[in-house]
Amino acid sequence: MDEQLYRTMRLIRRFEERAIELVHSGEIVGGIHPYIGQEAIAAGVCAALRDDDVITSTHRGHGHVLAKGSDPVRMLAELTGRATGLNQGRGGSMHAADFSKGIYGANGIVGAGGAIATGAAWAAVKEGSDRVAVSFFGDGAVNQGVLLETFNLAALWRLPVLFVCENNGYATTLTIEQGVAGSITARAAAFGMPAVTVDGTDARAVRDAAAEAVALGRAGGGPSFLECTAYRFDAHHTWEHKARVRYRTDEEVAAGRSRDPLDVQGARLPEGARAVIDAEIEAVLTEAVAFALDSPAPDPAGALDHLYATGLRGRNGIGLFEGVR
Amino acid sequence: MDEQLYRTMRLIRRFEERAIELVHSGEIVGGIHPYIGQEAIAAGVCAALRDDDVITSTHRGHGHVLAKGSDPVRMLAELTGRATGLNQGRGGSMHAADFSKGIYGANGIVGAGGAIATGAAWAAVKEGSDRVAVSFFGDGAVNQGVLLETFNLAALWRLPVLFVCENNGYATTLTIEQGVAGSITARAAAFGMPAVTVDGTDARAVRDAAAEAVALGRAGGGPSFLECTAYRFDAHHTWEHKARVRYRTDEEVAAGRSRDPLDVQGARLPEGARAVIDAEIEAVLTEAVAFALDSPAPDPAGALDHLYATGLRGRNGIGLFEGVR
Amino acid sequence: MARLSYLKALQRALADEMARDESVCVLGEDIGVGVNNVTTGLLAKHGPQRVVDTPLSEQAFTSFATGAALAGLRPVIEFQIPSLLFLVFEQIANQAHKFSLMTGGQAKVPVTYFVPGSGSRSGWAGQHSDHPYGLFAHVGVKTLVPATPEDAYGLFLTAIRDDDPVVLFAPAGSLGVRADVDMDSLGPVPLGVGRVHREGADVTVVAVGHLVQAALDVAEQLSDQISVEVFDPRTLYPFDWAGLAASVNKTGRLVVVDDSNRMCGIGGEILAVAAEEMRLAVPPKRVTRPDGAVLPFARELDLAVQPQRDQLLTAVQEVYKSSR
Amino acid sequence: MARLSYLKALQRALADEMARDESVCVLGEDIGVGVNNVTTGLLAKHGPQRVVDTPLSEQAFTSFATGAALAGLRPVIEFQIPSLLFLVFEQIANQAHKFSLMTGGQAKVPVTYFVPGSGSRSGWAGQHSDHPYGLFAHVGVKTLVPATPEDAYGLFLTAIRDDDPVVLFAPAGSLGVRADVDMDSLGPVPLGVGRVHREGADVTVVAVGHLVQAALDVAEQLSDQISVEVFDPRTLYPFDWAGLAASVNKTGRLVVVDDSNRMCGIGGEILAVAAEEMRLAVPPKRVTRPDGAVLPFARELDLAVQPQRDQLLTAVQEVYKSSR
Ligand SMILES: Cc1ncc(C[n+]2csc(CCOP(=O)(O)OP(=O)(O)O)c2C)c(N)n1
Ligand SMILES: Cc1ncc(C[n+]2csc(CCOP(=O)(O)OP(=O)(O)O)c2C)c(N)n1
Ligand SMILES: [Mg+2]
Ligand SMILES: [Mg+2]
Repeated sequence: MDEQLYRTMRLIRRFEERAIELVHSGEIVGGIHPYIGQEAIAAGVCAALRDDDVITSTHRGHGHVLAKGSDPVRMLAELTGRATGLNQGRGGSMHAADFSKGIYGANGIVGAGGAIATGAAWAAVKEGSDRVAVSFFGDGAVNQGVLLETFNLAALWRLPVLFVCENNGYATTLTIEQGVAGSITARAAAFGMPAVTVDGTDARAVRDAAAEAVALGRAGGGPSFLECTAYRFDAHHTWEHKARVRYRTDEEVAAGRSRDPLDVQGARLPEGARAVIDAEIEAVLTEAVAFALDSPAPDPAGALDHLYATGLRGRNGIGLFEGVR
Repeated sequence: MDEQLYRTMRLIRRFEERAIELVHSGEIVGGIHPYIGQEAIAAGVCAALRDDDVITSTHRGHGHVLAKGSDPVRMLAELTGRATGLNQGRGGSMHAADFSKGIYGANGIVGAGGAIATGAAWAAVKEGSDRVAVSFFGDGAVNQGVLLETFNLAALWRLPVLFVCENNGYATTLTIEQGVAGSITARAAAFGMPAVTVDGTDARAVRDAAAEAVALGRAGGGPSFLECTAYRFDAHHTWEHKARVRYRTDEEVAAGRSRDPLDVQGARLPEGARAVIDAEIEAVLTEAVAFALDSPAPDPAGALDHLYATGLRGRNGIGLFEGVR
Repeated sequence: MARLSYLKALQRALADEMARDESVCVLGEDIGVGVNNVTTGLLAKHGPQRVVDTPLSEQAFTSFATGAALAGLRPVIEFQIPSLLFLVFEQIANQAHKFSLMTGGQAKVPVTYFVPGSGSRSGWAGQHSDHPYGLFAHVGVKTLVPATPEDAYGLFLTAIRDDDPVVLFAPAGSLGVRADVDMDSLGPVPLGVGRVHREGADVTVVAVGHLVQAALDVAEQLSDQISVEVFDPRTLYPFDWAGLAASVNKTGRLVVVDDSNRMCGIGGEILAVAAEEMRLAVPPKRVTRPDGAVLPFARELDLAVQPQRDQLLTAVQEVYKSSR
Repeated sequence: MARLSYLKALQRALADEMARDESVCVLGEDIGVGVNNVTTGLLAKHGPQRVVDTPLSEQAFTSFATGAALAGLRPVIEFQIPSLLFLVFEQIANQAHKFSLMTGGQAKVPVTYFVPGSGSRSGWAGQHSDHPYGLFAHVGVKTLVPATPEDAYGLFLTAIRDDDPVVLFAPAGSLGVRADVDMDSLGPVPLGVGRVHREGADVTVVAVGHLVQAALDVAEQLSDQISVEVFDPRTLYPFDWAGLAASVNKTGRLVVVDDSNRMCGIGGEILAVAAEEMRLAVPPKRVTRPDGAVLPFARELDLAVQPQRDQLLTAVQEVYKSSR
């Protein structure tokens, strides 16, 4: 289990690093929100999940998608906008989804995933299954009305959903102190659900806390809330690599980076194991990058494919009627 | 003070009863949400306020508007859609407003007034005044995202706003148990503001609690939350008088009505005082009804007057251009 | 033949679909008691797992339905007031509507949003009287505005069975409409297929929702002078452009009557397409709410802001008389 | 004359208004640091009481601004993403917009909502690339889409000084536009007054926002065959119908290019009014996003969904050639 946790974290770390290179080289258009520094959270939580459990993710979603078991190769193809991507190049970084693994998508709107996950949890209960749903979000999302409303629905209807707040201290440039009155866990607790804080740089601690919450949910005990503290090592978004926005001191960043979750978990592995895993991951990513860059771009003729699940086609931009009667 | 509280409550009670008659006689179109049973809340809270303090109200707003000092005569003219009404007949029951008394309006959308009041409180602080703002809302509103978001803003910025939740046990037909996980006060407390529950059928108790919160706000101590419990004696809305919707048992309604806030407060008055006040109020309402019914309807030619504060006029429904260049 | 009211038709459609398909469930405020008379009896029949009385958390329950739909259910949501759709605009237009394309077709979101009593219900004033169907058509959410009991039944059925998000507006002015209906013939009505309620040769009147009845009255009133064809699009998006073209290319004259704001409304879209693609003999007209309309409370004012029959009548006469 | 960029013009307008009028304050996400380069320097100058970094609570801070405006302030709100306006649609369309009428003129709500970077910013995909100006025009909120640095400055000033709610979209495609400007001549630009960027006799092209530059390019490209007049409405609501009529009545031919969804968009409204009220010699055309468009991520797809110059060029040629 310790090795698996480390492997997932290493995969995320290297995936992000390679992705950042591809942003800089122009292969990934629009940039990304790097997850580096928060890997233990996705890895720990998803280690407590089954393939048929559901997650919803955020703008900073790569870690969740990978940890939940999506293919890094097709994920990187998605980020580079290729036809072979998870979403056939339609979603990109902020909307990467993989329904075959219960991944209901990254989401471009902060706080939007909570209600979606809760609805999926409800469907699971109605179906008679013991599947659970997890919604990941940041500390910024706990000020978003729809998420607070959702806490109430989940608690009221005792649904098997786990809310995971990744508190990295910032919502873009806004600090927790500037953004959050009271406390994060108090918000969830106010609705009568168990709410605890764990060290989000310790994958084991996260996994243990998540496993408990998931077990409670599977047993019909209702929702739980997990606040995981961590530090975002890199920029809010890769545009910061070019723009000069200063909202964290160098000292703060250095201190934050000094506790690397990969080292925390790596230290738990037997002698030599870390290097073996690192090499494995390196190979995966080399393949992923090559596959992505070799993959074809989507055909512009199909730009609006899948706009409607029913195949309805509206008029295009110059007014041709297609498909309506 | 006891007499004043009773007077306000009696005014509200009789205003509502006369208004219901006017609904039944067709003079008030669209019906109303009667406030009967909750009078001690509006009376008690507004007794702690000054004329220059601000309130925002709800769909069930008559009590607040009257208690804050609006003229019952012009208020009734508003409900009957007359040109002499507070809003010149443009607002009606659900939008009655009187900015001369700091009444920023009843509101047709549940939970919408909280952020408006909080913004007004902010403006007061920036102005250097010690004015406060009060937002009234029901138990249904504590599940509304925008209001929960507002609790955070008010607490974060320590604004002089008092949130008054009138818990009458129902949001239309939905019971508290069906609607509220956890507790109402816990929601406010989670954001770090003082939150207490008082008996909303006891005007004195409400006034005392409100006075404390208002003093805190004026002194720069930030927002407070007051949950006031009461029972709605009448229908959610007067359409219930015709429709057959059953969601409360006769026993429950009888029990709820057995503690009448007017009797609670009336019992505190010296011998004979109650009858004197009742007679005064009767005269006011006789005048109000007569005034309303004698007042002219607004001129349809001005149907869109005030659509824009700047006087801009768009096109009418048959396409005439007015005022645009 | 039986007498069927529009409201009863909605009720029946929902009841029939719930009985037919286990995956259909309904959420909304006060739907257990059924204050809007559409969900009447469903709680007793199907229980609280399929008929869910929600707290006043429109945003959360709208996206909750999205999540449930992604997981295989077919939720139907009742909204008590048209303006509640403003409150959930992000959840519908930016989430539910976009899932299919953004996921490259991995996901579908079969949710039906319906508003029993859209538009003005006299005396409900500014925040309860909107008719925001044009907003949904603009963003591309399927938008249905049935005008008759049969279409209320048939389009509600179609909406629920559709694999995409669908908004159905039941205008307040339509709820009381009754018709003699052959119950056995009730069934799904396809999207994007309009209906000619009355044939005519001189002027095409496109009427939306409850204004179909107004248009039929006006057509009857003018029948000795002008032969009016009354076209009811039934679904605003997708729109039956071919059906409209057949009518307009015949009459060469077009008037639209639409109870929504003039600017960027469905009336404008219809005129635009006619101007682009159809054989208009004379300039078209529309009768709508004014630009930026907010319905004032007082009855006289409320009525003055809605499209009036006499305005429609005048518009038809003017279009008939005009020439280039 | 000095070189002024569109982004700098926005920055300057806000800075000037804040310096001029104490009651102006600005709220939004990350505006202290100024991630969008519009609020740069304002926090240091005016302090956190006038430059308010907000939590991610768009609904609350939008209505908070309404309350502050009712109490006498003039808040300006920066929205990081166009779709955040969906999230606050109730707060703007149903609250701020309606206060004046519903209170019988007791209240005014002078709030400015602005989006620096609306429309597609390549690679931001489905939820960050909308251009929802038509929605606001439909409900009747004053809607501004400046296309040049001078107009960005002037319309932002006007918006802030206006006593009603105003939405200003600054298209991503315009932010980098630069112009030589006489700084002393900068000043408020009135609402409802369009601008003819290039005179022409054969075809009127109405272009919105960043597409003004595209239209000018196309006009130049076609200049030896077709004389194209480029009309920039600058404000979509109120719209300069008289100005447009002057142009269309001269050319008799109309093409609209508009980066929003086709159905019920501003393009349709313009065509409709032209068909109703102006002397069109031939059927008009519009080049828009498709119906119900969601911008796909991949660059090729994103571009394919936006109106293209070659489409505009073809449309102008076709309209020029066509006859009744
Ligand atoms: C509702 C909403 N508001 C604003 C934004 C713009 N935005 C994107 S990410 C972000 C900060 C989010 O902070 P947090 O939730 O703490 O997540 P983190 O970025 O730290 O992972 C903001 C403001 C958005 N996408 N959605
Ligand atoms: C956001 C919103 N949702 C739903 C409605 C319809 N509605 C009007 S009043 C009401 C119940 C409100 O309950 P509560 O807040 O407890 O106030 P009460 O009616 O008990 O005074 C509902 C559902 C509305 N007006 N606004
Ligand atoms: Mg964060
Ligand atoms: Mg209540």
